[in-house]
Amino acid sequence: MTTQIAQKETISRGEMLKRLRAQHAETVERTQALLKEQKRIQREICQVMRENPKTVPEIAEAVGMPTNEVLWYVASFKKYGLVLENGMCGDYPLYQKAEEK
Amino acid sequence: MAQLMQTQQPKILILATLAGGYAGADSTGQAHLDYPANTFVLPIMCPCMFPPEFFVHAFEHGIDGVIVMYSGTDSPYKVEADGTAKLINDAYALMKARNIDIRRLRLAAICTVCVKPFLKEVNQMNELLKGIGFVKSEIAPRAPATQGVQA
Amino acid sequence: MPDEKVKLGVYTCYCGGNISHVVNCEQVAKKLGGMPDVVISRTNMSLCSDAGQSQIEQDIKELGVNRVVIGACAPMLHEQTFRGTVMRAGLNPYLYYHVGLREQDSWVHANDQQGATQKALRLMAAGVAKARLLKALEPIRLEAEKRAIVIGGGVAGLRSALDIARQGLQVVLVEKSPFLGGRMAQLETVFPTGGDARSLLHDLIDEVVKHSNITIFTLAQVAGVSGYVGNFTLQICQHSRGVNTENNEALLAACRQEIPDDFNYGLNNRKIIYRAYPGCYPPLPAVDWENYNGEPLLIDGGKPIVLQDTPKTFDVNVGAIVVATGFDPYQPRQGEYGYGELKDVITLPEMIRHLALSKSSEHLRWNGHPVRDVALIHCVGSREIEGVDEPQEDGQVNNYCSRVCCTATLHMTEELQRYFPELNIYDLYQDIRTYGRGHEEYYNRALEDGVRFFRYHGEERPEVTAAPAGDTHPVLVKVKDALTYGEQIDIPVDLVVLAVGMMARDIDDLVKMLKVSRGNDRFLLEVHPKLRPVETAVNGVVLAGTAQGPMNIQESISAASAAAAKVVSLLGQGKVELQPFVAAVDVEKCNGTGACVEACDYEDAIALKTFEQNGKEVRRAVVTPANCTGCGACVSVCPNRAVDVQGWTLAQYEAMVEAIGMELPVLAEAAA
Amino acid sequence: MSNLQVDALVVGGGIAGMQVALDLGDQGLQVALVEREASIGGKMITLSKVFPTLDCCSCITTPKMSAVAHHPNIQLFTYCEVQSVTKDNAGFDITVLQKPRYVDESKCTGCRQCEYECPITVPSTFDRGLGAYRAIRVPFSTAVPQKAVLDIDNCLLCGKCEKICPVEAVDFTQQPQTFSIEATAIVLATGFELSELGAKKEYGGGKLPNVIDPLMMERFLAPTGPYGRVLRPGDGMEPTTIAYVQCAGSRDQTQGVEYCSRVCCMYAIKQAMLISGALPMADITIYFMDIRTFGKGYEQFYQNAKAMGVEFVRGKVASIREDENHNPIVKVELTEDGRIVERTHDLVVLSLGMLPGASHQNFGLTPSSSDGFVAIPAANASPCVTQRPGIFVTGTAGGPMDIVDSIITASAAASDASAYIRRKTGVQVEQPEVAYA
Repeated sequence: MTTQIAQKETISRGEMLKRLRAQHAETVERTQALLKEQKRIQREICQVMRENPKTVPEIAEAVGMPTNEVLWYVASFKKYGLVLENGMCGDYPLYQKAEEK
Repeated sequence: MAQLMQTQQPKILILATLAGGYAGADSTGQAHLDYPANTFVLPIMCPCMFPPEFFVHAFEHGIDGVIVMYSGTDSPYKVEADGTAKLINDAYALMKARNIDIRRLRLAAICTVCVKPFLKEVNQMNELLKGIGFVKSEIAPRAPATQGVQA
Repeated sequence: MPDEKVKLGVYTCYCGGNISHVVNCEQVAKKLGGMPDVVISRTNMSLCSDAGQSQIEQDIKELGVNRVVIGACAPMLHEQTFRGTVMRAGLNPYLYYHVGLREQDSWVHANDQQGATQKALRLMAAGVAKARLLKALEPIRLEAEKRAIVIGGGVAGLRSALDIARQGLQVVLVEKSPFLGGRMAQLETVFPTGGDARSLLHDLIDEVVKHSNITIFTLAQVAGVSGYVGNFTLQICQHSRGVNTENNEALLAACRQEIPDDFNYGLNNRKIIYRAYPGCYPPLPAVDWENYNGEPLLIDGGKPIVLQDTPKTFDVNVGAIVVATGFDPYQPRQGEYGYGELKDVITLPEMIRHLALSKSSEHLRWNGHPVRDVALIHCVGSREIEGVDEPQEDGQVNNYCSRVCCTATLHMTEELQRYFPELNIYDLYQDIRTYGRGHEEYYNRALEDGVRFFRYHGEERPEVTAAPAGDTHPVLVKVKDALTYGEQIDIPVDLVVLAVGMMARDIDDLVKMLKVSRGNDRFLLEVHPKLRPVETAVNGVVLAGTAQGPMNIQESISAASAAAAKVVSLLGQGKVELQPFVAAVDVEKCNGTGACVEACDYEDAIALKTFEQNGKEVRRAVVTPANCTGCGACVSVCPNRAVDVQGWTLAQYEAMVEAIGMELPVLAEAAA
Repeated sequence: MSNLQVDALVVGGGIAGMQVALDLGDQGLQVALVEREASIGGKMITLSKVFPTLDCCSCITTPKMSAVAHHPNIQLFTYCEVQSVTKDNAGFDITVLQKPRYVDESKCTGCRQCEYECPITVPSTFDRGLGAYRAIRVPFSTAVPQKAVLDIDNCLLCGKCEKICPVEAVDFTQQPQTFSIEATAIVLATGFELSELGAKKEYGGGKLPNVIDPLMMERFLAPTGPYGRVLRPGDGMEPTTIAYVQCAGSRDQTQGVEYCSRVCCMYAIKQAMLISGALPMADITIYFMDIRTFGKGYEQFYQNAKAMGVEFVRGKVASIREDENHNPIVKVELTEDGRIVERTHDLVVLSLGMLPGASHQNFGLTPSSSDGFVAIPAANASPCVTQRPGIFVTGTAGGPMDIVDSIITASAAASDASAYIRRKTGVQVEQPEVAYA
């Protein structure tokens, strides 16, 4: 947490955004890489679920990722409406891709 | 749809005092104890506000059983215990006049934590209604004399 | 306003899944949306949230909603919340009706989702029917006494009194016994600080006594209660002290009659003119009227004096009542763990007094013999199991934990070891519950200091019997010890101490007078442990300390301060508002039969009065709202239906019953 | 921002802080409440249902949150931290840091369009990292204030949120600001932290994916939880055998935590009952040393759980490892017969304890005891009074306690604080009209 106080009135908006960007260059770079990664994983996971509903271990095997990470993605997709839960396979819920709006 | 038809069950109206039966029904809920869904609890301050005609009115309008759950002698209202008993007796007389089985109206003292007695009352009334059926099968039409009482 | 078109807003809450997991809220809302006068019907995940409340406010402001029906949790929990919501939006708060769909529907019909959905719809439809007939109401505003009464002069009562007085309100403190201090005075050191109980207590008493806002009545009891929040009148009956500042020393010296000293649980005797303990407050002795045999006392060969109790009765007017009547220690049954049959079995409170009296001795002695081995048994009169433990006379089984006894017992083992290091101490328990800050340390020290622990199961409590004649010890304790894999162990001891629990006091009269409720454990019941943890269902009556349930001193003080905070919030402004649910007469319909006056059981609540109406002199019923309780006895007897309880009218009930009884359109979608 | 003068500053907007603020406000005193998170509600708002009534937690908390937000005598400052405090004769001078939300609170309507538009997904701290939210979001569904907050450390600075916001509330130019509050009294309601999942290495917390902390289970049981049901986080399986290891973060000198955390027995039993409701076929075992169900109605709650079939096993858990399917294996010495057995479960919850919240130590206001919680020198006389005059403590800042006790001590602290304020200022405070109380 930065505690420096800016003199708001003397600095233009453009200048402030520039400073913000400079100040957070490192996190922005990291986040950009993360976004790329997230997009790839989202594509792959959704690809697996496109045909039939799948369990988390099935998805994990198909995309070659640890099951706990896949679950986190599935949970987030579910929250934001990309994925639906559809029945159970044994003790595992099945997930499928939601219809595109 | 077939299921739906089955749910045309007798309806039980429960007039429950806020200080007694209504809180008892809430306690039953907090304990997550199951009972049939044909029960409709309405909160009341004290049952002595209901004239005997009110109960007949309820039976005329599709209610098959009424349980008045009051606080009995623990009531915050001085008149509740005796006053209610008298009103219920008067209601019985009106019910008889209309050929309504008087067992369809019951008075029970239910306290705020009376979970078991609450369930017992509900189940008993349900058992009774299973036996005697809907009120519309027995209720006699309004006789001119009854109207006189109401006026 | 009266001719304004009814515009209903109807809200069915998911209650975060609590309702919607069983009731198909969407279907219910959809059906309700189609009903006449309903301008908007919505569902919400959590209507009581800020967002949910804002939605309602918005609908009132933007859609002109002027009647609100909410189906959610029990009205007990959130009726007030939503009254505030509609009020913020500029709508009269009584133009809103709350339907309980959780406690009385989803939670009790989890196995019948379809039935629950239909029920929800009917209950909501009834709510809609009532809401159509709702009228704007104004609360009854009354002047409130800026004075509270605290019943009980133990630590909780003292603390409450002081905290209320410090905020500028007047306090009347009544104590049944002749002395302040209650149960705390009978303790010596107190856990977890190790402070001296009576010196802590006296610091508090000093502040209370010095405070100009507090009036103390000892030997005083509540004999009657009338009125309502803001304006209670309590009748107080106060016994005489029997002695005065001039004659007390002489009378005390002359008094010969002695009885077992209840302060020390009968371990010694005291006179029937007595001080509870040295340094007690008030310092003036008092006569024990219950036990005084009526014999005259002779002072210096003068005239014999027969002590006279001339009780005084007087009224106090207060705005709020704090109940701080405390607890009683559980009294074991005759023969329970040998109590009452074996002289060498005593209770923990008795042991505390015995230790206080024998601290200065070199060895601990009891019943004429030295004590080398002592066993303490936990959970006596607590955590009892129905069907296993013998019920008390009234059928009660104390299935609750008394909270303080574990630490109190371990505190006792520490005290015993401090004064008598040679003692062998055995501790028989089910679970050690040293939960509080600084409590676990007592357990750890006891383990380090060689207290021997045995764990028994509630289903198989230890047995205490007399040892066979000629044995080394008088008493044998048998326990099936779970710590040694269920081994049956016999422990010969010289003394058994029963860690008795806390019992609700026999305050039946007071409970009846105050109309407060008790829980299954017989302690006084709060409205809700989290929403209103120190308030009772009777407006203006609050709870402080162990009258509500087992607590230690620290917890009693917190509860007492909390009770004080509620009283100050209530009375600080010198007025209170009552709900407007009282009888109201329609003078157009009333023709002065007087049936209502006859049916009414309250003084000056409804009366026939003569006044002019439309130029004619008429005699009509008139209600005094502050004295009306809204019971409605007048409603059922009125031949003209001219009187109704505001907010709960007969017409509203008829409409609700019709809605419930109505054959609703087939709920085809709801069944899906 | 100009200096704000209030009677009392309440630090912390959890259940205790909210109750203190409400009680003080109801007594007519002016209150400032400072909360470091973007919403008030504290730990309590993350819980599912609460013991012993099994009320939905949100139903108890949200109205209090709402009441705080709407109270005429309470000024609420969220996403703020107390930086420093000085004392003079009149009272305290407190410097508060307002962290930038990058969202203009006065404009935001909480519509969440920014959240849906934001491309980056990050672990949700509200869901203990097991669920997800976006870099800009309303903190949770019932947050107060219902306003978005942008997490700059996970932000791409792509500006999509700014574009979509219908009320132009997103503001990247926001800077940290400080402002001062003058208060006669301070009430510390800074709460607790859950002990570390990995603190006891033998239990594998933090390493074994199916060994979790109790607040994670709360989220699974809550209707708004990350999975919308109870699943184990390792692989999304619905667990059929679940174990609780009691005293996993308390009563353990090897962890330096000697004390009992007071709530773990009850939350474990409560969760066991809720799991039984959610997964009727599940077997639930609670490994314990002593069951401490001491509160009002708690012992009966424990007996009900036993009657429902929750298995209580007295024993000391030595270690937890996992099999090839990531099923935790609990090695336990059974007290009842001395055997050492290994039992495999699908999911293990470590009943972690309460540690003092870090924040109050930062302002150096008042000393702590050896247990790390705020010191209360005269617990049996003034349970809410600290060593520094004018500073009061309530809730779990003053030691472990449950919600009921937190609420009661909160009202008690309000009583102590307002008496102090009245004595200090000598002003008879006019109380507001409380309509329809």
